[in-house]
Formats: sequence, C-alpha cells, structure tokens
Amino acid sequence: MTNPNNATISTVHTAEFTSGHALQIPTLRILQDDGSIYPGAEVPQLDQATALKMYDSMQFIRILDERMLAAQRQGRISFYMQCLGEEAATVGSAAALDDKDMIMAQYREQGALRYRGFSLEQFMNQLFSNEKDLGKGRQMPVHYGSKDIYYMTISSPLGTQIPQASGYAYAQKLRGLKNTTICYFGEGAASEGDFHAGLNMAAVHKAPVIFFCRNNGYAISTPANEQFKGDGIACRGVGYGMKAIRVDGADILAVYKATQMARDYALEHEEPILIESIAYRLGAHSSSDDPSGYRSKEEEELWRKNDPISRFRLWLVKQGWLNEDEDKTKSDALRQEILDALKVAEKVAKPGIEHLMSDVYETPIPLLNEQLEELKAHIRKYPDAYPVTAGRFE
Amino acid sequence: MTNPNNATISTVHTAEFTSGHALQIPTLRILQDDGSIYPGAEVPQLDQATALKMYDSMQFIRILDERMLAAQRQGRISFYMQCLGEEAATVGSAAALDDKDMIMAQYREQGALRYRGFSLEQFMNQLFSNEKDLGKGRQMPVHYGSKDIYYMTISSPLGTQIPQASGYAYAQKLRGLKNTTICYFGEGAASEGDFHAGLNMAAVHKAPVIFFCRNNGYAISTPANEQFKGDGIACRGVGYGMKAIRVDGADILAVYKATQMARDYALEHEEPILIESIAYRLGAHSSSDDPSGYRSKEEEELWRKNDPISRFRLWLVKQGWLNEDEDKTKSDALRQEILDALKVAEKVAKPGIEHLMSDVYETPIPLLNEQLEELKAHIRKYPDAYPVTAGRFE
Amino acid sequence: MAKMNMLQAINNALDLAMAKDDGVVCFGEDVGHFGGVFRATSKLQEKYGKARCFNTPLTEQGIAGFANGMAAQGMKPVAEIQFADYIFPAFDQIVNETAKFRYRSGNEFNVGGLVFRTPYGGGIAGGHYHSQSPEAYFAHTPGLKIVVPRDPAQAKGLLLAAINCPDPVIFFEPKKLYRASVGEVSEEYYEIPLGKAEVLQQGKDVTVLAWGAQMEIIQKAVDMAQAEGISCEVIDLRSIQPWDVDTVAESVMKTGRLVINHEAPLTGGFAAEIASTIQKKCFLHLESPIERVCGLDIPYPLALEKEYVPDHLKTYEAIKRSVNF
Amino acid sequence: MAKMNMLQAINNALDLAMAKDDGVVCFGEDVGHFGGVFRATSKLQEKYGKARCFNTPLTEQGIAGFANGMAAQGMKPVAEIQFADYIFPAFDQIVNETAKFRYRSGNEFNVGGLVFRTPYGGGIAGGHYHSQSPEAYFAHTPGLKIVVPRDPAQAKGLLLAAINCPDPVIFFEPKKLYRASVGEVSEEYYEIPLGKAEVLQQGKDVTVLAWGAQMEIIQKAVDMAQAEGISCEVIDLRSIQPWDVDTVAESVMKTGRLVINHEAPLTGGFAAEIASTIQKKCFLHLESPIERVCGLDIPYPLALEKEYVPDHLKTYEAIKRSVNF
Ligand SMILES: Cc1ncc(C[n+]2csc(CCOP(=O)(O)OP(=O)(O)O)c2C)c(N)n1
Ligand SMILES: Cc1ncc(C[n+]2csc(CCOP(=O)(O)OP(=O)(O)O)c2C)c(N)n1
Ligand SMILES: [Mg+2]
Ligand SMILES: [Mg+2]
Repeated sequence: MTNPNNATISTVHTAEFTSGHALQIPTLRILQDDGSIYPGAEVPQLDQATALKMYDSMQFIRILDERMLAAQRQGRISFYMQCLGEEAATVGSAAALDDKDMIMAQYREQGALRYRGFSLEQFMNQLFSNEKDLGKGRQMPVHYGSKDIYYMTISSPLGTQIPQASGYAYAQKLRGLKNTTICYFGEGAASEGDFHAGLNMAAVHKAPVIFFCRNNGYAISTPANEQFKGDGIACRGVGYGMKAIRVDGADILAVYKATQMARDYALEHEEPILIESIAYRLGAHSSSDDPSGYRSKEEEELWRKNDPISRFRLWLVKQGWLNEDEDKTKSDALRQEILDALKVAEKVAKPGIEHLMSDVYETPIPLLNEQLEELKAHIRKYPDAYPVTAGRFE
Repeated sequence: MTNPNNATISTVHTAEFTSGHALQIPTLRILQDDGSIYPGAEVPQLDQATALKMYDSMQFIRILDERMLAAQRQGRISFYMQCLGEEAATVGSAAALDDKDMIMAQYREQGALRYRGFSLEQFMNQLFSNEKDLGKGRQMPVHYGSKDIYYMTISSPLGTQIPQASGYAYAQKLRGLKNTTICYFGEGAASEGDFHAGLNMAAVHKAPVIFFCRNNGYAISTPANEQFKGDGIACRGVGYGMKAIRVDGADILAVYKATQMARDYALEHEEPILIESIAYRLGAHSSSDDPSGYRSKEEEELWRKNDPISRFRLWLVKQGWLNEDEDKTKSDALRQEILDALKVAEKVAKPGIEHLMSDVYETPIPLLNEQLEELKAHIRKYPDAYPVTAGRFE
Repeated sequence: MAKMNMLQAINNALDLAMAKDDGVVCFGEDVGHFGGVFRATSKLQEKYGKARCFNTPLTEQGIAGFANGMAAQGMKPVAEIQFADYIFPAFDQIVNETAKFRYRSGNEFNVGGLVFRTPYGGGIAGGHYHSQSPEAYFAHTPGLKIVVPRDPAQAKGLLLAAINCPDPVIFFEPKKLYRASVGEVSEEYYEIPLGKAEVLQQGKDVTVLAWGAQMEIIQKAVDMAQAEGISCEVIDLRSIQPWDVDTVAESVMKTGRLVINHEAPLTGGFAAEIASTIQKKCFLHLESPIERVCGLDIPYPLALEKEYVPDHLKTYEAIKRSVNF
Repeated sequence: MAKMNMLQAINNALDLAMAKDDGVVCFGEDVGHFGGVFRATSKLQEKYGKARCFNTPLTEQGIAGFANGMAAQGMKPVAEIQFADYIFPAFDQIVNETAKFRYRSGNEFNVGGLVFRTPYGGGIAGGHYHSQSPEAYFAHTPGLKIVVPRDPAQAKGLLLAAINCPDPVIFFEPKKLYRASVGEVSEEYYEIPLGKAEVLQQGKDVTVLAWGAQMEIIQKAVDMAQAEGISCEVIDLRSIQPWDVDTVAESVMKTGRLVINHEAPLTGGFAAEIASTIQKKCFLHLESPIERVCGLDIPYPLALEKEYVPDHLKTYEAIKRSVNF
C-alpha cells in the first residue's frame, strides 16, 4: 500500500501507549569544571588564535554586563540584560560559524555579537540610543543589529525570528550561498507557535538553519517545568524529523563541537539541525527583574560553580595559551575602557528629528512629511518642552 | 546538581546527533479487511447494541454524504464535505466516550456527531441554513454544533479548537467533572501554531483531553510529505511529554480500543493523550475540490479497498449481530428518509432579520439596534431586492 | 475606603472576584507564584491555589485559546497578556474565535465571562514593543467589548464589571499609571457599568475627549485653555466598544467643537470612528473641524518618545485651533 | 492586449515577475503543484521549479515569518494567504515584524519586496470565515502598504508594482471578481503606481468613493443617481495605505459631498479614517455630512448576506441623503 500519511507503517496488535519520555537525549560534555577533558572525550580542532578570541569575547561580555548593569542601577541607561552563565553557549556557537552565516538572536546573545566583532563603541551607542547607534536610537537597550557582520537586529516579540530564520536560510540556499543561519531562542520562546511553524517549515523545505535553543531553566519567573513536560527541547526534533543534539551550554568545547558538526551537516545535506544548550541563567532576567521572588539563593549558588568562563580559562592555561596574570591586567584595562566609552557615548546627542519619520517606509509617504512639518512647527513654538530636538533642525 | 532545565541529565562524551526518526511508533490494528481479527489481537469489550449503533452511525454518514454531495451538485446546497474513508475513526472514537465528554471537532467528524444523536432534521436544517438550524443559519454547511449533545460548534479557522480543548478540559477538571474533551484535527491543521500551544498547555496543566489527529494523507492538495518530515504526528507526543498511540483509522475496533484506553488514562491521571489515526481521505477535500489535480486514481483505488465500513460489517455478520439483507433494506429506507428530510428542510424559511443582530453580544448594543431599524426601513422601501426577509417583519 | 494605586486596585478586584465566584481563574505568563511582572496578580496563587492562579507556557495564542475553552465551559478566565504589544500572536483566537463564538453557534455556546487584561501605552521608555495602544485593532471587531480605566477606582469597578459581563472583554490597563495613579478606592465589591462615558467637567466652548492614561494629559491641556477663558467639557470615554455615542453627541451639540486625543497612531485609530460618527450626528452644530491629537504614523519610538506623544501642548494647540477656527 | 479574467491577470503578473527576477518566489498553502485553491499560481511550479513555487505547511504565521526572513535576505517572496479570513494567525508576524522591520533596525535590514496576496470579501456564500475584508486592521499599522484592485488590468499593474516596491505590501484580491471580472489586459510588463487614487468619472454634486469589488456596486448606484440628474464624481481609492488624500480632498472641495462605501463593518473601518480626514481638510466646503455605507457591525452572515452588504441600493439612498441634506 502507498503511504500518503508519511508515517511508519509497522503493525502492532496490542494497544499500548508510547511513553511521553520514550526518547532520552544525553548531554554532550567535553570540558570538566577543573579545565580538564572528560575521559573518552575528544577536544575539537581549535587553534590558539580562535580559542583566545573565544575567551576574549566571553570575558568582554562578562565585564561589559557587569559594568552596564551597574550603569543601569545608576540610572545612566534605562534597561539592561546580562548573558551571565551563557557566555560559552553564545560564543562557542558563533565561533563555529562562518563570518557570513546569518545570526538571528533573541536578546541574550551578546557573546555571539562580540565574537563577530561588534565594537565597544557600537555596544555603547545602542545602549544609549544616541545618534551613532546603527538602530537610530529606536529600540530599547540590547536590541543590537548590524548588517555588516550578519547579525539581524533583535526584535522583542519572542519567537518571531524562528520562522524568519527558516526563510532566511532557504533564501541562502536558493541563492547558492554556502552559508547557514543560526537562530537562537530561549526554552520559554520555544513555547510560541512560531517555534512550531519555523522548525516544521525548515524541515519540510530543507533550509540549512541551526536552531540553537538556550534552555537556561527560566523564562523570567517561570521555571522550565512549568514551561513544558517533555524531556527538554531537543526531543522535539523527532516531531519535525530533524536531527538534534543536546550540549552542556557551560562547556564551550562541547558547544563549539556540536555547532561545527551542525553547520557541516546543514550545509552538506541542506537540512536544519536542533541544538539544545543546557545552562543556567545566572543573573536576573533583566534589570527590571528580581529573581529572589521565584528561586532560591542556594540554587543560584550551586550553578554559579558551573561557570563557563573559569572552566575555559583553566583549559587555556593548561594548554599554555593563556597567562593568568596577563589576563588579569587585560581585564582591568577593559573595565577602564568600558567606563571611558560609556562616558563618551552618553554625551553623544540623540538622533535628529528627521529620524522619527525615516525608515517607516523606504521613502516617507506624504502624510509623514506633513506630520513632520507640523511637529517641527510645534517644537519651534515650545522649544523648552522638547529639549532633545528643539533647536537642532534648520 | 538541581535540574531546573527540566531535561534528562545523562552525559555523553562523543558528539552524535539523535536521528529525526529515532522514535518509530507502530500502528495498532485489530480488525482485518475480511472482518476477521488479527492473530494475537484482542477484541475490545463491546456489546451488541453499541456495536450496532456504531455501525448504524457509519452507514448513516456514508449515505448522507453521498446524498448531500449530490444535492450540492444539483445546486440545492452551496457546499459540502464528506467523511468518506474516516467513518471508523470518527465513530469509533466517539463511541468510546461518555455522552457528556465534550467533542471539539474540525469539520469532517459527522460520524461522531451522528453517534451522539444529532438527528437527520438537525443535519438538514444546518445544511440549508434555515431558521430551524441551531446555528441560526450563520455558518456554511457542515459547521454543526449542539450544546445538548456536547458537540462544540465547528469553526472554520484551522487548529483554533486545539488550545480551546485544553482549556475546556482543564475547566472540566477544576469543576470536578469526570469527563474528558476529545479534540479532532487533521494532520494539516497540526502544522498550525495553535497545535503546539494547545498540546503543550494541556501537558503542563494536566488537562484530561484526548487529541485525536486524523492523518488522512492530505490537506486539500498538500500531501503529508509536504506537510511535515517527521514520522507522522504521533511521535510529536514526546515533545510534550505526552503519551501517544497510533491506530489504523479504518479499523473501528482499534480506534475504539485506543480511545477507550486514552479516556481511562486521561481521567485517572489527569493527563492529555495523543492519538493518531492513519486513514485516507477517500473523497475530495470538499465539494469545491477536484483531487484529480493532485493525486492519482490508482492511489485512490488502492485505498478504497481499505473501506472501514465493509470491514466492520463483515465482522458484525460473523458475530451474528447483523443480517446483510436487513441491512440493505434499512439502507434503502434511509436513502428515502434523507431525500424526504431534504425536501422538507429546503422549504423551511431562512432565519428572520432579527437574527442578523442577535448573539453578537448577549444583548444587542445600541448601535446594532439602530442599524437594524435602519435596515428594516430600507428593506421596506425595496422589498423586491430582499426577498428572503422583506415582508416577514412587523 | 483605602488608598490604592492602580495595581493594588486591580489586585483587589481580582481577589474579590475570585472569592465571590470560584469560576474565576487568573493565568498568564509569570502570573502565578511571582504575581505577574507588574505584580497585578500578587498573592492570588497563595490565596486561591495553583489551580486557579497559574503561570502558563510562553504562548499568547495558547493563553487566548485556553481562555476561550475555559469560558466556553462556563468558567470566567481572566487571562493576562504581559504587554499589549504581545497580544498579536493571540489575534486570531481573539478576533476570529472569542468575538464570534456566540454568533457563529447561534448562542449554543459563548465565551462570556472571559476577560483579557493587558498593560498598554507608553511613558516607560519602552520603545515600540512595550508601548503600543492597540485598542483600535479590536474595536473593528464586532463581538468584543473594550474597556480602558483611567484611575484606581475606575480600574476596580470596570474590571469587576468586565468579569461579570456576559460578553468577552479586553481590558487595557495604562501601565504608566500602575504605580503613579493613587486614589481612594472602596474595599467593597462594586461595578462601574460598561459602555458609559463619564463627563468629568462641564463646559461650553469645546468638548475634549480621551480615555485611560491620556485623561491626565487632556486635563492639563484643558487647564491651560481654561486659564485663557476657554470653557471645556471633558469626557472620559471609558469604553471603546460599545462607545457612548449619545453622551459625546450631546456634548458636541452643546459645544459645537470636538478634540479627541489618543496615543495610538492617527491613521485608523479610534478617534477616526468617533470623528466620523460625530460629524454625521452633529453636522449642523459643528463650528469647526473635529481635531484629532494622536500618535504619529510611525512605530512608537524610543529616543524621541516625547516628540511622538500627543501631549498636553499638542492638545492645547488643538483646542485653540478648534475654538479659533 | 488579451482578454483575461482577474485570476489570469494575476497569474500573468506573477509569471512576468518570476521571469524578470529570480528573487521572486511564490508560496503558500496549496500554491505549488495544484496552483492554489483559486488557481492564481497555476503552472508556475511547472515553469519555475519547486524551489520557486511551492506548497507550505498549513501555518499562516509560519508563511509570514518565512516570507519575512526571505525578504530580509533580499529576495522577493510573494506569499499567498488562502483566505484573508485566515491572515490573523500571521498578524503578529505582519504587524510587529513586517511593518517594523526597517524602522527598528535603523535601515540595517528591511523586508521590501515582500508581498502578501490574499483573496478577500464576500459574495460567495462564504459566511464569516470566507468573506472578511480586513484591510482596516492593517491600515492602522505604519510601515505597511495596502492595495486593492478592482479589475484584471489593475490587478496586474498594481501587483507588479507591489512586487517591485521597496516596502512590504498587502495585496487584497476581490475573490468574487476572480472569474467574474474580465477585461482587456496588456501582455507586457507594466506597473500602476501605488498610493494614487483614480477618478473614474467626473461629477459636481457628490463624490462617491470605494475600492476593489465595491467599485461595481457604487457604479450601479451612481448610474441610478445620474438617471435622476445627480452628477457624481466616482473615485477608486486603489491604495488604502498610503491613501491619496489630495485626490479625494480636491474632489470633495468641488462637490461638497462625500459617500464612502466598504464591505467591512462600519465601526473602525477605513471609511472612518477617510471621513475624519476629509471633514477636517474640507470643513468649509462640506454641504452635508459624510456618509459611510458599510457592512453592519456583526460577523459577516451567511443566510442573510444580502441584507448585510452595502449594496447599490443602500449606496443610492446615501447619495440621495447626501445631496438632499
Ligand atoms: C511574544 C512575547 N511575549 C512575551 C514577552 C515578554 N518576555 C520577554 S523575555 C520573556 C521570557 C523569555 O524566556 P526564554 O525564552 O527562556 O529566554 P531567557 O530570558 O531565559 O534567555 C518574556 C515572557 C515577549 N518579549 N514577547
Ligand atoms: C487557519 C486556516 N487556514 C487555512 C484554511 C483553509 N483550509 C480549510 S481545510 C484545509 C486543509 C485541512 O487539512 P487537514 O487538517 O489535513 O484536514 P482534512 O481536510 O484532511 O480532514 C485548509 C488549508 C482554514 N480553514 N483555516
Ligand atoms: Mg530561558
Ligand atoms: Mg488531512
């Protein structure tokens, strides 16, 4: 008989349920907490320069996060989100990609962004929504994006980037590009309908996209066990006929290895791959959040020991690729650089009033020109009420 | 270490993908094409009266579908959808339920509706959108519904009933009712975001709902292999930590057995269950469709042999519960009854003009009353243009 | 009477509703133990148990679908959408399902009792994904009721009326007032009827109308105008759907002028509906064109939010334009 | 020139666009081999291959998200939503993503070139899930362009312009005219500019305005009115966003009267925006209230469709009311 249902046709005569946990996917771990390699594990091919770039990116983000959260507390920026605990997941995966692979992230992936070369000034300009911000000061802090480095501008609505990544990767394939798209999202965002749509469409249309789920245990206050009852996110792969792998997201070697494999496979077979990173969101959800309302200090402490950066540092030192003293000096210098850059960025002017109206359409429609003229006339009348823009236009 | 990620924490040190087809779920079959039972299979407990009610419901629907499709061809009704090939799936599952279990269907489940006792007149009144239609003539043909028999009114937008079923079942649980909800949908509708949302929420909130996917190979012209790449729909169960089972949807005993088990389990454990029925949409998608544009006659012929009704008939005869001659007489009589009922229903008036405005809100808002009065005045002025309503209001 | 801010008033309303009727169930993202990211459902899980106040998975379409199902069963779900900007994944469930549930079934089934609560509007440096005012999208959808309170006492009375309403209601909460707006609120159960506007101030030269958070903005403008001798009638619409045409029309018959203010973009905003209806009902009484003071036709900006918003100065100018036409 | 019905004209436009630019890709439910349930994409898969014309899984939010991604990469996806009634699951992807893509990124990324095609409107005994006209929901969303053709020649020229437009476009196709509307269409590539209304008939007593399938309705009403000596100016808006304010205002300055017709429910429909804008721009020229002849504020009914629709008789009555005010 033909099989139009697209389902296995093997027969059984006794009624029995398949368990909701019939598939258990193990977690790939390569690097131990003390910087040594697990017995039986193999270190992925990684040259010193790349390894150090990875390390530097993680350190950069760790220190930037610390500084900018403080800046938020001081009221210098309005909002901030840390990557704390997930630096290896975001940097390790980005490092396994080609520079022209598109990155479509959720918001907590500044590690990937830094690895791609987003400069300190660019970070600052976005965070202060000043006129040098690539995004023209239009989005809340941490909504970075840059065409030059193939990093799609972050969008707050969760999950929307997932089917978009499928479409982007499909277009790459159609163009004959030898590039993939990586799509990051949280285990919370994986509950959105867009997740289902995006993964299924990528599988059906054979789009070379790497779905990278950061399962960090929480979606704001909601723990993963109130988010889903399945065994993590990786097991959903079979639902889409998609290969999947689970990695320790605090183990940069495991993340690097898995992503490299995924990229190779995706390009060679024109197929999507699902990676689940298991780590822990060590910080608060955002500067507006206080995790003490929903989880214990003990739990946090337990996970703090699982620090992705120290592990990698120990490994690099063991390799003889990193000197701890030099590293310390470098970090201190970085702290100062960040402070300096912050002071510069916060003094840069806000975008000019014409950027209220630009980019809604490629060319402003007549109504927008009219509204802009009216607004300017109004501001001229009440300059004190609009100090940011008043007097800055002809 | 605590496990806030809600995922298995077993470790592996070699990077390997889990296959997209790692889980293969067999199909439960009990009844063979010739009406005998598969060796090793067990017939579910089923008394003669129930078995005959099941058979009668299937026959009723088969004949109704045939007649009403013809009526559509004659231009007597505007639209029709057959259940052809899926009578066992819909009747067998409905028969395994309690009469007060809620049924939330897609549109092709007239078998379940009939089993619940929807009368020939009720079918006809809906199909002719006349003033006796429970739905007040507001929806296209086959959008049945009846509060009395716990059959939720059909809604055309696909997949929307899925999270609704989860909420309905959750409410049943909260109310302390010992009832489940069954939610039918096609393998096409299972691609909608609402599918993902509905199944996940039911699993997380432990709603006693039976998700019954009719995988019939096609969504209009789209074959299942352009709908998903996974192994059918049942394997998605693990993604939600939900028990699942696959059944031959043309085998009424297998469907009955699986649904009975699912109902018991759902109520006892307060958990959802996913059932996938494998059958074939033997007819066109709807009266607007012509399958010759997308599938071969040969494929259709192959599956026509898999007829769910003849199999069950043969079994009933073997049981000594059915006499083929009497059955034939009964079918002929039914054909006549249907024709008679059709002739009655098509002469019943359309709903009155007040039903344009009723039920938008529980009580019409002032604007609607105003619009109704204006409309009546207008119709009084041009009675010829509105023959259905003109002259029928005070 | 007690002093409450708007969040406390909403929390108090939910508490009373849950105590009164065990069909009332509150849920949404982070709504359970944590009490919601704005804490509107604080302590409700503690008090009424996890079954009646809980976190949902992160899926607005799921939340809305689940709520539709619960309401169809006869319960009274009060579902929170964390920000009104994130109500759009639920748009199909709300516009095609919630709104049409009773009609399409010929009243066999309905989702009366269902309330969607959602914080809307700007003023919190949220940019275009934490500031939207999407009421007009829903106002074009027969079958829904839409309510926007302006202060704590209203929030409580309107929310209780919404939960008790036989029709589904979308309840937009002005998030910038959550803590900023404080007032005396009765601790008793009380309802404020839906569909009725409130005339806050009598006047004779011009009618100035808004709802929710914009009420304090127009009040400021009105005060400026009054200082110059312009007598303003001030109306809080309170309900967007159904809206109180009679009260507005009566006022405009008297003043001959109308200024409408809302935060959503001008084009296709609800002011358009009001202006169209009123120009027809009051044609011969209108002394000047109806003025709309609204958001610009752009996504809600961040750095230049002040320039975007229909503030008191723009409203004041419109009042003057209207009066001096 | 060739005789084409509207489906053939659309098919021809897609064919030309795909031949001209291999970035143009057509997809949607049943769009591939079968050519769409209305057959608008007939033969395109055969001609351009499965990679450029294909079936998608049954998920509108997925289709829209996929289209956004393709367009962001620089291709020109033409995505079909099988019925406009089913565009709502894609609402978030369209309203929060498509519309804001360029703005939020400061023009780092954009989805220009993206077109959503979708059949809208009644007249096919489809009830409320196969008859909706949702243009107003989108018109309230800065960043989108919205177009509605009235006949085959327009459908082709406007669709080609939409595909070539640097902004995302929603292209609403009047399904009841798919086969019913037949006309001469050039076989060449041509575009009709977006954002420009067309004055179909000059007149001096009253301006009568509509778009898409309602054009033939208002023409019928206008003919009745002309027979009684009422001189009507007839305008086809063609683009809902941006809409051609100047052309409409100029006409109303001349006639002093305006009647607007659309099939969607009255409240919050796009006629409200037009009426509000025009009452302001043309205040001193208006001789009578602007009339809106629209759908009732109910879900689109089935058995009583005739009673619901803003037909020629209701339009004719409105024209007379407007002129005899
Ligand atoms: C559609 C939508 N709904 C709700 C929100 C509000 N929100 C922002 S982040 C967040 C939690 C996301 O959790 P997860 O996906 O696990 O990512 P994580 O923060 O853990 O990295 C929520 C609910 C949103 N941004 N978009
Ligand atoms: C949201 C939505 N999108 C599209 C449609 C149009 N449509 C009606 S039935 C159908 C195919 C459904 O296929 P499936 O779910 O497999 O059910 P089957 O017809 O095979 O029983 C489609 C695309 C719809 N009704 N709703
Ligand atoms: Mg998370
Ligand atoms: Mg199917």
